[in-house]
This record gives sequence, C-alpha cells and structure tokens, in this order.
Amino acid sequence: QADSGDGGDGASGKFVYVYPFDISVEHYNAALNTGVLLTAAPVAELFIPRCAILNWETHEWVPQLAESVTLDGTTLTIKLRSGIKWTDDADVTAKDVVGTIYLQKLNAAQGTIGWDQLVSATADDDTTVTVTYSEAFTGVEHGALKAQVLPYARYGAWMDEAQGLVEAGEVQGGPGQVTLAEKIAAEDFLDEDFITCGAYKFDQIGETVITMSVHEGGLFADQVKFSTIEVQKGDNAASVQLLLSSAVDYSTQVLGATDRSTIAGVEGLKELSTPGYDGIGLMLNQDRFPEFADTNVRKAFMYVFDTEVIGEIAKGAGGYYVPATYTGLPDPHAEGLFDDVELEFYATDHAKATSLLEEAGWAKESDGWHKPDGDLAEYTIIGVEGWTDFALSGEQAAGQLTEFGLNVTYENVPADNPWGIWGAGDFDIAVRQWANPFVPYVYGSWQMTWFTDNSQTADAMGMGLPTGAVETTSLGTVNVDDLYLQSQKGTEEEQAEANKTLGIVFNETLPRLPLFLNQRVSYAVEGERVNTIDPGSYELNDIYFDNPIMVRILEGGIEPV
Amino acid sequence: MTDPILSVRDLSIAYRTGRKESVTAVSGVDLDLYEGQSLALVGESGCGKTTLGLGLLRLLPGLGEITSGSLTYRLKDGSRADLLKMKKEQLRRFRWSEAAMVFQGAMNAFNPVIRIVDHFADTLRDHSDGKRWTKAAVEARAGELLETVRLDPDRVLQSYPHELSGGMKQRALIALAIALDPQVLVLDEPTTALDLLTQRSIVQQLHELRKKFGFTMVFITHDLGLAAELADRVATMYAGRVIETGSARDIFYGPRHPYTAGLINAVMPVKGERPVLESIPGYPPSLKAMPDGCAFNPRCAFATDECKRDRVNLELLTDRPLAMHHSVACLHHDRVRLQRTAPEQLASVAESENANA
Amino acid sequence: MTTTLDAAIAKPRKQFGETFLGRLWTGLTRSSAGFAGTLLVLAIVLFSFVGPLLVDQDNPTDTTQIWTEPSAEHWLGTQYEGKDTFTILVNSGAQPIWVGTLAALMAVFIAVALGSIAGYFRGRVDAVLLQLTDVTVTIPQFLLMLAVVAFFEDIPPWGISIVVGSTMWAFLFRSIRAQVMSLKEREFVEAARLQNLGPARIVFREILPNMAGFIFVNFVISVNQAIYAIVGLYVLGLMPSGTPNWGLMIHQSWGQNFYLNPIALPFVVAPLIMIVLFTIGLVTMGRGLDQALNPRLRER
Amino acid sequence: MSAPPAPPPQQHAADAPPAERTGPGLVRRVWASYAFRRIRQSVFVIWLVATITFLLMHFMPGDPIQIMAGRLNSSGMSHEQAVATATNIISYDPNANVWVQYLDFLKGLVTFDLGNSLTNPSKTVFEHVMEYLPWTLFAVGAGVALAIVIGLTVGMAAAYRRGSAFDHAMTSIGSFLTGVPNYILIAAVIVVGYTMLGVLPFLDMRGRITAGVEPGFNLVFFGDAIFHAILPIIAFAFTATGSFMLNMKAATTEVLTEDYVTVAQARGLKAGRISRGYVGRNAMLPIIPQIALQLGTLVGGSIVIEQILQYPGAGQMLMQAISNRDYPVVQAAVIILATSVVIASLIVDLFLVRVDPRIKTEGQEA
Amino acid sequence: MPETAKTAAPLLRLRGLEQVFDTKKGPVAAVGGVDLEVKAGKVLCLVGESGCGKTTTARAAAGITRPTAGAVEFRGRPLTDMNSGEKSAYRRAVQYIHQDPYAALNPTRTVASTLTAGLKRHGLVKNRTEARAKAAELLQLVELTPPESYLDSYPHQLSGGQRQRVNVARSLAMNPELLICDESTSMLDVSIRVSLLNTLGRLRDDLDVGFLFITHDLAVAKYFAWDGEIAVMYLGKVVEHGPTPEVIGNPQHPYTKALIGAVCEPDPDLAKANRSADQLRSAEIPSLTDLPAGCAFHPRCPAFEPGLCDAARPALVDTGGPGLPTAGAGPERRGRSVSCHVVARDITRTRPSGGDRTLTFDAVPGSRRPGAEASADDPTTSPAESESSGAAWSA
Ligand SMILES: Nc1ncnc2c1ncn2[C@@H]1O[C@H](COP(=O)(O)OP(=O)(O)OP(=O)(O)O)[C@@H](O)[C@H]1O
Ligand SMILES: Nc1ncnc2c1ncn2[C@@H]1O[C@H](COP(=O)(O)OP(=O)(O)OP(=O)(O)O)[C@@H](O)[C@H]1O
Ligand SMILES: [Mg+2]
Ligand SMILES: [Mg+2]
Ligand code: NI
Repeated sequence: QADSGDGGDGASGKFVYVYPFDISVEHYNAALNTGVLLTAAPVAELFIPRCAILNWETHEWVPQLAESVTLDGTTLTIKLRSGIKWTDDADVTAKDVVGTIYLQKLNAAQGTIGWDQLVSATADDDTTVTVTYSEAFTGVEHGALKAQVLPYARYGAWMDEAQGLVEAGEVQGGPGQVTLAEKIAAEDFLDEDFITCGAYKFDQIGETVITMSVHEGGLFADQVKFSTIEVQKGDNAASVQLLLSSAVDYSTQVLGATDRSTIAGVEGLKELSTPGYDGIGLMLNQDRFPEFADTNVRKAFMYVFDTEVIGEIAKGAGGYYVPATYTGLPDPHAEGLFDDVELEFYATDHAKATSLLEEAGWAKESDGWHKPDGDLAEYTIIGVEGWTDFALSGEQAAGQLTEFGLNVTYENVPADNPWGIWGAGDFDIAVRQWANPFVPYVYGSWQMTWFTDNSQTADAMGMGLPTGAVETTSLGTVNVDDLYLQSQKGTEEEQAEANKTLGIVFNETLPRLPLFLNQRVSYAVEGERVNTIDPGSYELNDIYFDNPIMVRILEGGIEPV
Repeated sequence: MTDPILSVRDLSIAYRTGRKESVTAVSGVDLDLYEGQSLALVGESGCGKTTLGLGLLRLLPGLGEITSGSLTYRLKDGSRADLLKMKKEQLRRFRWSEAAMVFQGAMNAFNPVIRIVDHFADTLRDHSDGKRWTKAAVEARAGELLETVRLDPDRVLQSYPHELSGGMKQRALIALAIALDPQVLVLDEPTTALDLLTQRSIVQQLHELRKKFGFTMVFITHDLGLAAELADRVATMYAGRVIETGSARDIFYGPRHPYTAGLINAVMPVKGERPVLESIPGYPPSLKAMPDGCAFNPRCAFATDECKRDRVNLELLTDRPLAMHHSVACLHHDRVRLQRTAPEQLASVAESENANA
Repeated sequence: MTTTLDAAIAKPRKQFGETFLGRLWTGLTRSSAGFAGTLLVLAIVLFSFVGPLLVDQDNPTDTTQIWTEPSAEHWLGTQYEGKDTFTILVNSGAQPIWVGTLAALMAVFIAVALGSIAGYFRGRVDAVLLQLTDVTVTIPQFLLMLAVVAFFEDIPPWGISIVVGSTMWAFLFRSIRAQVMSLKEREFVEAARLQNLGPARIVFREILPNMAGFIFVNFVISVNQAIYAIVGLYVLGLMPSGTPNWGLMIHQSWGQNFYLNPIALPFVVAPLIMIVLFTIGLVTMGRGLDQALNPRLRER
Repeated sequence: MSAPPAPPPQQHAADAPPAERTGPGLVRRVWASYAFRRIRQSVFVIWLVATITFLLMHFMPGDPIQIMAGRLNSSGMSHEQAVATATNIISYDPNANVWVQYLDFLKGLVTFDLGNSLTNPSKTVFEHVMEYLPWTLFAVGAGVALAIVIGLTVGMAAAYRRGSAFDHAMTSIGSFLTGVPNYILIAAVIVVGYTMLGVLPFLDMRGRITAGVEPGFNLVFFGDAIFHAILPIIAFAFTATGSFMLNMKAATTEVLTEDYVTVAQARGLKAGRISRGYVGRNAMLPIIPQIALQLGTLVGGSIVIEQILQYPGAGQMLMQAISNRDYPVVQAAVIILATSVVIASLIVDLFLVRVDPRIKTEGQEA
Repeated sequence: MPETAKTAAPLLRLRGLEQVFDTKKGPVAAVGGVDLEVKAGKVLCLVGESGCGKTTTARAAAGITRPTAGAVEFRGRPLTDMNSGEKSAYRRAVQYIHQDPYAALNPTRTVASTLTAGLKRHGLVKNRTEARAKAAELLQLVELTPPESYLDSYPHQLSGGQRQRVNVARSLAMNPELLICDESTSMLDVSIRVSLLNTLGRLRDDLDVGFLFITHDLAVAKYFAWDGEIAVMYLGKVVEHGPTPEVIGNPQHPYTKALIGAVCEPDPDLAKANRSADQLRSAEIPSLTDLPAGCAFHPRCPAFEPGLCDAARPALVDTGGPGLPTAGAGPERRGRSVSCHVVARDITRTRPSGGDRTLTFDAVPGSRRPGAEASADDPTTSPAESESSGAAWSA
C-alpha cells in the first residue's frame, strides 16, 4: 500500500483507540460475520462504513455511504453518495450494496425482524438501491442500512450466489445456504489487502498496534481531522494501563469499579456515560413454582431488593442506573410515556415485602418463609459462569433474599448454552437481561420481557409466564401477544398506546424482576492528542452499535490538539 | 635404610557425624615404613584400615578430618615433606607421582563414561610438568603399563570400564597406579571382590611388579592369608588403633597381642588337618561407645583392672633395627600364646631370626 | 532360664522413638527447619480451620466501604464489595487445604495400591498399568483436569479432589512400583516368602512399612502438587465460585485487574502469601521428614 | 544331558574379554531392535493418548455453536442471529456416528490432516496450533535452558560445599522454587515489580512482540521476542531451576562419594578436570531424563502461566480451544504435545545411550 | 565318620537339575544338570567361583525358583508332585539363610516380630506371650544372650554377626530339617565367622539338621563340612564331588587343584615357598552364554590336551576313593567323582585293575612347604604330587 502521507485537507495528528483484537486468529474475510479484524469494533465506522447510522435520540438515520434514505411504505430507497472509492480504486456502487444485502439476508437467522420481511434489493442505477419489504414496520430497514458494505469486486461471486438462493426461496439453514456458508468460512483473504471504502484504510497491521491512514477517496476522507488512527491492542487491564499513561484517547472497554478508581486521577480523563437500553433482572420460573404466579409474591421480592447495592457491586459506581419507572422500559424509552399514570415504585421496604407475602398466604417461621401450602420456600438463583455482572448480581440478590428470611442460594451454570437452560425452564430463578440493548425500538424490550426464553412449548416452557391472558388489577385481563404486535406495527399513536398499556401491565405483574439498567461508560483523555472528545448530539447513541465518537470523528467534530 | 620413606606420628582421624558429634575412626597411630617394604594393615571390618589408608594420602571424604599428628614422606628428590602442611597444588602433584592408591573394590575406580585410555591420558597430562602428551604417546605409555600387568592393550585401552571383568579392572588400576612410578603404593583390599583364581593371579603380579619397580607398599586387608602372602611387615588394627606391628613371621608365628592371636586362631587353613578353631568372644566396640583403657579389654581373657583404666601404648619388644621391630600394645603380651603352634623347625626359624636381629 | 525368658516376655514391645509415629515426630522436630515447616503448616491449617470459628462471619457487602485501607477494624482493608478482606482470607484456606489433602490422599492411595500390585505381581497387570501411566504422564495434566471439569460441569469440591487425585497418581505410581520391585527382590522379602507368610502380609507388613517414610513424604509433596493444581483451576476460573478460597481471590485479582491498583494490594497479595507460606511449610516439613524417614539418610 | 552346542570358533587368547564375542554386528542388531521397540512403544502411547483425547472431547458436554453464539451474543448480536452466524461458521454435527468420526480421526492422524479449526475454519488445525505452539516452546525451551545453566552449576557448587552456608541457602532456595507454584511466584513478581515498585513494564511485556516489529532473522525481532517472553521464561525457569538444582545437588553428592572421584583425586588430577569430566559428567546423567520430563510438565502447565502473563502461547490456545469446544484444535494440540513429549523422551533415551556407554550393552530394561 | 548303608531316601536330592535363564543375550544355562543329595545331619558343601551356579542351585533346592529341567526331591517326593500340605511341610522343613545379614532382615521390624511372624502364621504358637517366649528361646539357641536385650532391637542396632544369628534363629523357628546356607558367613569377619560356624555345627550335631552349605571359601568348606561332602562347581556343572577330606586333601580335577592352590594360607613361610606356583592358562571365566566346546574348563586348564578336552563334554565319573565303595552308581554311592577327560583316561590307563590314582600333571600347586618334600609318599608319581593328608602342624 503506497501511502500518500496525510490525506484530508488539513488532517494531522493521531487519534488512539484501544480494542482487544487478535491478529493471530482474525482474518480479512468481511463476508463472515465474525472473526474479522476490527469490524465488530466501534472503530469499524472509520474504515468499513454502512449506508447509515441511527441517531438513537431522534430515531433518525444519519446517512453515511448513503446520501439519503427514505422508507416509503414497504419500499426503502437508498441513494448512495457518488465518488466514493474502494481502496482498490473501484467506485462504490449500488451493486456492492445489493450484494451485501443479499449476503446478509441469506445468512440472517430466521425470525430476525427486518431481514425476514425483506423481499428484494435492486440496483436501480449506480447510486440507487431499492429494497422491497413484505410489510411495513418500525425499524424494518435497520438491517439493510446497518450492514457494513462489502466490495463486489471481492465477494461478487458469493453475493450473486446468495441472491440466486434468496430468490429461490432459500433461508438460513437450508442446504444451499449451508454450502455457501461453508465456502465463505473457509476463506480468510489474509494474503490480500482488506478492501474498504471508509475515511481510513489500514496502514500497518501489527500484533499489538494497527495504524490507519486517511484513504483519499474514502467516505468522509475530506472531513476527518486526524491523519492517523491508531488502534492499540488491549483488554481491560491494558486499557486501564494505557489510560493511566494517557497513551490512548478513547476506550470503550467496560471497566469495573476497581479499574475506575485506578484511573480516576488521570489528567484530562473524561467519562462518557450513556444510559443503556438493557439491564439485569431476574426470571422467576412460574412453571416450576406456581406460587410465583401471585403478583404479591413477585412484588414482595422486588421490595426486598436494594437494587442500588446490587448495581454498585455488579457494575460499580456509574456503571448502572436504577430505572425511573418499573415499566420494563429503559429510561430513554419510558420518558414521557407514563406521565399520567400512577406506577408502583419498588424501593427497598422489608415491611411492605413482609405484608405482601403474608397477604399471599406465606408465613415466616424460624427456618424461613413458608409457602401457603406450608412447604419451606427454597430457591436457587442461577447465573452464568464467567459473566461477572450476572454472577455478582445473582449473588447479591440471593444474599438479600436470604437476609430477608428466604432460603435462596446462588449458583453458576456453565457458559456453554445458558439459553438452552433458560429456554427449557431448567431453573428456579435465573439472572437474565431485561429490556433490549441492540435496537432503540421499544418493542425490543417487550420481546425480551415476555417472549425471549418463554416459548411455552411442551419441551421448552421457559419461565412459564402466560402472555395470552394476563390478570392485572387496573386493566383487567390483558392479551400481551396482541399488544406486542401493535407496539411493532401500528401507527405511531397505536404503538405509543400499546407501549403504555404494556408498561402498566409490567409494573403491576413484574414478568421479570428488573434490578438495574446498564449505564454505558466509555473513557476519553482530552488534551493529550485530542482537543475535546464529545458525543455532541449523539448523546444517547449506544457506544457499540452506533458509536457517537466515531460519527463525530467522521463529521470532523473531533480535532487534534 | 635408617630413614623411613613414610613416617606417621600420632595420627588421628575423625568423622563428623552430626553438627557437633564426631567419631574418631583412627586414633594415635604411629607407623614407619621403610623403602621397599610391604606393610599389611589387618583387622576386622570397621577398625579404621581404609580410613588410615585414605589418610595416608589425605584423601578423606568431606566429613573426615585429620585431627592430629603428622605424615612425613621422603620425596623422590630426597627431601622430606609433611603431607599435612602441603598446599592444594603441592598435594595434587604429590599424589600419584609420589604415592598412589589402589582402592577397595576397584570395580568403581574408573569413571564409567570414559575409556580406559582416557584415564591414563588424564593422569599423565595432569602430571606432565609441561610435557605434551600426544594421543599416541599416551597410548604407547599406557600400553606398556598394561602389558606389565598382562593385559592386552589393543583391547583394553579403548574399552569402557564396564566392558572389563573385575580382575581386568583391578589389573588396569594397578597399571594406572604405577603410571607415574610412585614410591609408595597403598592398596586397599585389592582382591576382596575377586574370585580366588583371579586373586591369585593378581597377587602373583604384585610380587612381580614389586620385584621390578621396587616400590614400597601398604597393603590393607582383612584376609590374613593375603597378608601372609604379600607382606614383609604386618600391623594389626583394632578399633582405630595399631595394636601390634612386626614382621610377618613375628605376627603369624608369635603374635603378642591377644587380639592378633585371636585373629590368627580364627583363621581356617585349607591345607593340613582341620583344627578346632576358637573365635574371639564378643563383638568389636562401636566407635561411639569406646571402652576405657585398652579397647580390647571387654573381649580379652587377660584383662585386668589396669587394662580397663589406662590407654595402652605400643611397646617395643625387640632390639632389632627399627625397620624390623616388633611392638605390641598389651600389658599382658607375655601371656599370649598362639593356640596352634608353629611346627618346630619353623618356630626355631622364627626364633633364630629374632635372635639374629 | 525361665527367669530370663520371663524377663524377655515382660519387656515393653516398642519404644515410642522406634514406632513410625515416633520417627515421624522426631523427624518433624529434629531439624529446626523441619520443625519450622511443621509449625508453619500447622499455623496455616489452624488459621484456616479454627480461624473461621473465631472471626465474625458476618461480612456484609458495604458499598460505602469499597477498597478501604487496612485499619483496626479491617486488618487487611476491604475489597471490591466492601467486605472485610481478612475475614475472606480466613475463610479461604480451608477448601484448598482439605481438597488438596483429599486429592493427595487419593493419589497416594491409588499409587500405593496399584504400584504395589504392579511391582509385586508384575506380569500383564504391570504392563497394562505402566502403559496407563505412560499415557497419563504424556497427556498434560491440566488438560485432563480441564476436560474432566468441563465434563462434570458443576463439580463439588470433593469431586475436584477426585479429579486432581486421579490425574496426579501416575508419577508417584512409578516410583512406588520401582520401590516395591526393588524391595520385593530384597532378601528379607524373600525370607518372608520362604516362610510362606502370604502375599498380603508380605506386601503390607514387610514391604510397605519400609516405604512408609517415602510414602508419607510423597503424601506431603502430593498435597503441595494438589494445591498447585486446584488453585490453578480456580485461577483459570474453571471452578464454581461459591466458597471463598485462595485461588478464587487470585482469579479475581487477575480477572478484574485488582493487581493493577495499589489500593487493592492487600487483597491481591494476601492469598499469594498464604500459598507461598503454606507450600514452603509443606516443603520444609517434607524435607525434614525425608531426613528422618528415608532409611538411606537415616542410617548415615 | 543335553547335547553340547555347536563349537564356537577356536579363540582362546588369554584374557579374551567377554564383549569381543558379541561383536559389533550383534550389538548393532540388539541396539536396532531396542530403538525399534522404543519407537513402537511410543507410537502406541501416542495412539492411546489420541484415542483418549478423542473420547474426552467427544463426550465432553457443550456445543461449540452455542458457545460461539454466546460469545457473539455478549458482543452485541441478538441470540438468534448469533446462533445463525455460529452455525454458518461451524460445520459440526453433534449427532454424527462416533465410530465414523473415530475412524475419520484416525485416518486424519495418519495423514497428518486433522481438518480445520471449528471456530476458524480457514485454518487447518496444525496451522492453528503452530501459530501458538512455537512461542510456548520458545519460552519453555529458554526457561529450561536457563534452568539448566543455573540449576546445574548452582546445584553442583552446593554439593561441593555441602554443609556450608551457601549449600543451605541454595538448598532452601531450590526447595522454595520447586515447592511454590510457578504461577504464584510469577504473580508475586508482577505485583512486586510492577504494582508496588513500578520498575517492571509488565503491560508492555504482554503479548509476543511489540507492534511494528517484523518477524524475521534480525536482532531487533529476537530482542523484542525475548523482551516479551522474559516473564514466561522466568516463570518456566522457576520450578525447573529449583528441581534441577536439588537433583543436581543430590546427584553430585552421590557422585562425589563414588570411588572413581576419590581415585581421580588420588591421581592428582586437576580440580577442574575432576569437576567437569568426572563429577559433572556423571551427575548429569540422571538429570537428562528429568529435563525431558520437565519440558513436558512445563508445556502442560503453561496454561496457567500464560493466563496470568497474558502470553498468547499454546496454553492460552488450548484453554481457549477447550472453552470454545474447538475439538479438532484440542485434539491436534494434545496430540502434538503428547508426541513432542514422547519424542523428547525418546531423544533423551537415545541421547543417553550416547553419553552413557553402560546403557548400550546392559540397560535394555527401559 | 558314621558310616553308610542308610536305605532311607535322603533329605534332599537334586536330580539332573537344570536352570536356564532367558536373557536378552540368549539363554543362560546357569545350572546344567546337577545331581546332589543331602542327608539329615550331614553337610553338603557347594564350592566354586562366582557365577558358577551355586546360588541358582540352592534357590532351586529351596523351591524359590522352579528348575527348567530335572527334579528337586524332598524325602523322595519330587517337589512338582507335592500337594499343598506336603509343600507347606517342605517349606517349613527346608529353610534358607541368605548371604547378606543386613539385607535379609526387615529394617522396620524388631527381632521379636521377625522371629514370630512365621510362628504365628503357621500356628506354631498360641498367643503373643508364647510367641515371645519361643523367640527368646530361639535367640538362646543361636547364642544371643540374654535374649531380652535383643528381642526389641531393630536390625540396624545389631552388628553383622548378630544379625546373621537372628537370621539363623528365624529359620530355626520352623524346626527345619535342612538349612540351605548361601554364603551365609562370607560377609562376616574371621573371628565372628568361626563362632557362627561353630554355632551352626552345634545345630547340625544336636538337632540333626542337614546342610546344603554354599561358599566360595574352601577353608570354610573344609572347616564346616569336614564330616560331609564337597561338590565343586564350575560353570553350572559339578566337576568334582567327594568327601571333604578327600577333595581338599587330594583334589583330582585340575580346577579343584587350581582352587586349592590359589588359597592364601596364613603362613608367611609357606606362602614364600609357593610364590612361583603354576598359573592357569587364563584367568578369565568364559561367559555362560557362550560356553567353550568340550570341557568348559579347557581354555584355562593346565592339563589341557588338544583334541581330547575340547571335543566333548566330560561326564562326572566315579573315580573311587580310599575306603569307599567304587561300584554301584546308585543313590548310595559315596565315592568320589570327577568330570575330567584326563583324569578319566589316566585312571583307566594306569589302573586297569583298580590300582592307585595317578595324575600326569602337576598336582596342587602351592602346598609345598620348604623342606616338606621328603614326605612324598610315592616316588613313581610326579615329584610335585606330595602330601596326602599329612598335617604339617596340628592343634
Ligand atoms: N564417612 C564416614 N562418616 C562417618 N563414619 C565413617 C565414615 N566412613 C567410615 N566411618 C567409620 O569409621 C570406621 C572405620 O571405617 P573404615 O572404612 O576405615 O574401616 P575398614 O577397616 O576399612 O573396614 P572394612 O574392612 O569394612 O573396609 C567405621 O566404624 C566406620 O563406620
Ligand atoms: N535371574 C537370572 N537371570 C539371568 N541370569 C541369571 C539369573 N540368576 C543368575 N543368573 C546367572 O546365572 C549364573 C549363575 O549365577 P549364581 O548366582 O547361581 O552364581 P553363584 O555361583 O551363586 O555366584 P556367586 O558366588 O557370585 O554368588 C550367573 O552367570 C548369573 O549371571
Ligand atoms: Mg575398608
Ligand atoms: Mg551366589
Ligand atoms: Ni578338561
């Protein structure tokens, strides 16, 4: 790669980011969805762009490779910018985008919102792509727009094959798809250059440092202010160290409380904190223990917890937040939605918990709480081996319940396949996420709350939580299944209404016991190489899915000192 | 002939057995060895023969230590030197060129991982005094030496020690021992592990070598027959002390110490009638619990209170020249009798010899 | 004559100093190093088994007390949950020690049983067992343990003992077998055979007592190795994180980067020191014992 | 009375040494068959190890797809998509017939083709293992080499000065090093050197080489590789040094009591020659097999060391492959490790024959 | 000499005993056809150089190893035919005393427990007190008195001679009829050796115990087996066999002569006189894996006659002897036998009618004392052939 020195007008300086890559196993085959060098890292935006990035606050698309994006009914029109070049000097065209979409569509899991509904993608001309959906949907275009665009020049044969298979009705798991997937998986392109079209291109790929330089002709190459992007290899420990010595400007590693106190004194250190869209809660197995069906019992449990403590231990100060409402929605979603309803707020209150349990027919005896049938209540909370926040939350929750007089122990299950365990309902109480980290659409949270891990089939009961008819005090019997559909597909008002109703149902029946929400914290060092590092208007963007700092770099909003 | 080649005075050797304890394995030994003589050190197992032998070359293992006495040699150049006062390098040069030693159980005397010829090479080179020993020169010299002990140099030189039989090894070691033409040769049980026939041939060769090279020999054995075969003089040791010295005939025909007499009485002869033998009662004392007085007193038929009280020193019995004296450390030496007496004519020979002296 | 016989009969059978326990005792106390090692081991065992009874077990999570410096109230400060580090440390020794001891017992038991069988009877059993040890020695021990741990998923502590014990016996087996083989050829064993004393009696009364010292010393060494393996498994984070123990503390220190933070040092260093002290104790104790029980060294 | 055997050629030269009759031809024949037997036995052990590994892997619970999915899931993919992605990459049939798999496996073993890594199918397992193993072998090898140099010299010196303060100090250090787990020692080194004193640039030392250093035959690369491997090398050297030291001391002590050493002293040989040619050479003999053994255990124990030191070697890879249930990689790694252990001990045996002339003719017990 | 004509089967009889070991270097015929017998209260002494098969023979006789051919018979019953009861009786009746008094005792057990283990096992005592009493008795029998100072000792607290006595006591515990002693005294010092031999001799005479006594020391053989027999072994075969005084005083086989000649006598004058005695042709013993053809001794034999000695293996033939019946090679044969072509030939040549023994080569070297030449009893024989049993000096 003949390097042309600095690229964009007036680009200078260096921006250093840290990420735990591993070039000894990673490869350059971007058609594979995993194991590709740095493409899963937030920094990927800088070299392998997508059509658009989402602004999580406004739910508007921030066009990237696309100049504009319009969803009209079931048709998505992507207008590409012209003049963007791949590093092999070819133009970025609609053909690349269409091919990318077909590859993704074919390999996407069935049941994935956005890909299931996608019918076809066509290149109308060099810069226009039309995507047709079978039905309209909030966020249906998400998948197509957020796929990292791949060069037809390299992946064309697979893209064409994928298109052919999709058109023939092939889905993920079908024989044609499997064959193609195997073909793709066997290729690593390590002997060739990684073809990208972003503002930066790979310069040197070392074992511990990767440097990127401006790719003239790449997307936003004229806007960016840094001539070099350096990615330091580093896990948590290393990033702590790098931050300590101000050797990096930005780190998205999730650091524990101890790490945070370690780096607290670094000059110019800036904590960039974003409310997360998911959190940690508990699933009660109603199928195994019918007593959990009693909302009093669920509420009582909820009143036992000191969620501040649990969050503090599991995530450390600043790593979590306690939701403003117990509606099953993260704060950004819940904002404004429940202004006119009175929701129960579950702050620690052992007296209340006692009375609720007694109301439910439970009785406390010397050996602990007994259920209405007189049996001693004994439960085990399971977490997952190696998932530290789960383990710590579960331990703390069990500890607090025990302190309250319930016989609850904590245990880890191996990380092999926790979904299998959850789905099968092979647990008493399980630590599990609630809400949904991936997409900023409210229905994602409902799906997690009621449907994920709760398929209720004979061999996979999950939580055993009823969804067809849920008893509530204020709303009577509610059909959650229907409401869920409305929250996805209805008009904006219908969606809002359904969301509100579901929120109230959640608040009264607690289908999951929400402990806390994750606060996404990343770290920046200002003043060393970079003036200010600020998310700007993308404050709510998730740092992993639509990293605000990367968008700002591409926009030229972050500058060297 | 008045000047002994080796003179040991009041030599004591102790082994450290614990942080503060030690046992005295050899105590207060006086010995004189005159040129050309062969001296047999005899005594029961554990009486300190090997220790004394090692002491003669200052070769004691790490835990052994010469605690008193002196060890003077008359060197080849005629000067006398006290071994105990020698510096390391001096001592190294002294060893093997002035006095060599053939060890108890020669089986392990050779480094198992190098060839026989290399043993010769090492010895010759480290005593070369500037002379360069080429491979050929070493082989020639070693071959010559091996031939004097009737070994086939072509075969033996290039062999590893384990490829030789015990007898061959023993002979090879003897050849190695005379490589530097030492004046004194100390042999510690050189034939004990060997078969009778091999032993006989080694004895034969020692006689020949002695005739040829005329070295002075200290010969350690517990086999009295061998002592009779090889020694001009015999010194009996008991519990770390020399209790009787004399010519071979003195000792074998007229021992004056009850222990020596007991030993000789206990020897079974092959030739001649079968005598009724008697053993010395009891067992030798442990070095850690030595009886007071004469160490032999608990086993001695003649023991009196005096024996139990005072240490008994060697007493000269004859007025022969020092090189041929007979001394004994026993208060009752005049009461000691050999059970089977020597045949008359022999006894008279012995007496006349004594008288002549 | 009868009087002397009576006197003979009346004599006490053994002096304490001559019994195995007696020699054990002298072995442990004779050399100052061995004695110090024994004391060290005893101290840590006491600390870990009796300590928990003396220390207030109520060690609540306290988010206001995270990573405080050592103080009169918290001798070693507090850890990441605001719990008292010293209390955790006191509770952390028992499991590795008893699990290690159990594993070592098992390894020694298997090694002695199989080793005596193989060494005494030789033949096909011996060939098979030898082949087996060849294989066990060839497969990396940790891999075997990892596989077994993964296999049995939720493994209880005694299960770990079995896992560790069953991967550790092979080395000892060889030396026990070699010893039995050489002892078997010793003349006193042949003498016993000539008196028709029977194989069981010969193995247990004639051969094994001669190896008692060796076996005991190896037991001590095995405890050490077992702790090496068990703590290692914890350090790798492969073990259920229920009961507190040294390995877990090290795992947390490394996994959560406590070791980078000077304020966390008491928590990081405490288990290291405990393990170092305990293993040093075991090693010096073993050496002392070796000197006392190894006939070769003893008879000097 | 049985018939007398065929008369041998007349050969009654005096003192004909017994070895002459066997002749070089016979020795070579016996020798050849000994080597052959050793090799055959080694192959058998490798086969057994391979089979056991296969069975362990086969019956180990856990599904590589689910495990990979879990990882993808926690790095931000929906569960369904994660499973789909993992399925796309990993071609693995959990229900395949064991026998068919086993036969395939054996075939692969013989043809040196154990397939591709499950999680990284673009690489054959051997390529994958070779990506990591050399680094561990380098570190272990250097550690053992260091241990040999230090352990043997110090051990010998201690034996020479038995009972001295130096001996006591070195013996204590030796027992300390062998007794305390090496990962604990190296952890302590990090805590003291890095956290407490801040003199050890531990974080820079992690990994294999520094960025920008191109692998190649140049000083910069080797220097850098050593800089990064220094902690693993020290860690591996710890235990080995201790045990070599103690063993060498014991062996030397033993050799020092041998007659041939006393004889050598009596022969007035120079001290240096005695300590090298007589004491050292013989004391080394029992250490040599232990070197092979140490290599094996150290490579096996590299899992924990590399975890603590963040050194991406075979141990980390193995750990990773096991937790990913990347069966082919685990199998290949174990087989390669086992084979190298077996080969190492084979080489040692054959080497011992060279340095110890006694083995060739007598010691065929093996 | 209590004479002959006992018709009962001997205590122990070895018939054509062969022991071939399979070794890596090929089969090793450690014992190649040995016929021997031991009678109650009698001593049979087996002598020979190292490696000639003495121990192997003894071990087969003791039932420790199973011979590859031939039979061991105890009181006329072959070992292989015995049922378990007989076998256990045999085990008890035949006891084995090892060479090394240190190795033969379990270092972890006291003398008392060593002595009583067998007693208890075979139910010879009822309880511990009785066992202890019996043990004390045994110690007295082997002259370890007072017993109580030994009963509770460990082997390492005893000296070599004491240990060997304990070994003997242990074997006596079984009330043996035959003691097999393999070099049992060779590790002891001269003075202690005599006293142990005297003790064993007392057992032989008082308890009527038979002995298979193995030694390489001819003097010991002579001393202990004076009333018994000596069998000289060479490379797995008996080469000469006869009553002790005969074999020692008048050896016939060149090997026996060489052995006796090689003995160093504790008599300086005698030694000096014999210094120039004959040598064997080779000092090296041939390897058992590669035995020379013909007489195994021929490469070393001073009487070697090419064509005769290296052609066929000599048989052990009866040469008769003074005062012993020469006829009838049956079990009661008490004559001398020698396995040497030269001796056999010379007997038939010079004594067709059964005259005196004649040898054509130098007799025992080294038994000439200065001035003792005069006592040569037969001027027609070689001048070297001198004294028969004439003692030069006596007690
Ligand atoms: N290294 C040692 N440490 C302690 N004591 C020793 C040592 N070597 C020998 N002894 C003791 O010194 C005494 C004399 O031993 P030495 O070997 O000189 O006897 P010896 O007369 O040669 O006996 P043997 O005839 O058995 O060779 C013995 O009691 C022995 O136990
Ligand atoms: N188990 C065995 N396997 C192979 N060869 C053996 C075995 N036992 C003895 N031999 C060989 O048989 C021959 C006779 O040995 P044996 O021990 O009977 O001799 P020995 O006369 O008792 O000798 P020594 O006087 O040395 O005790 C020797 O060459 C020996 O090497
Ligand atoms: Mg000695
Ligand atoms: Mg023998
Ligand atoms: Ni002949």
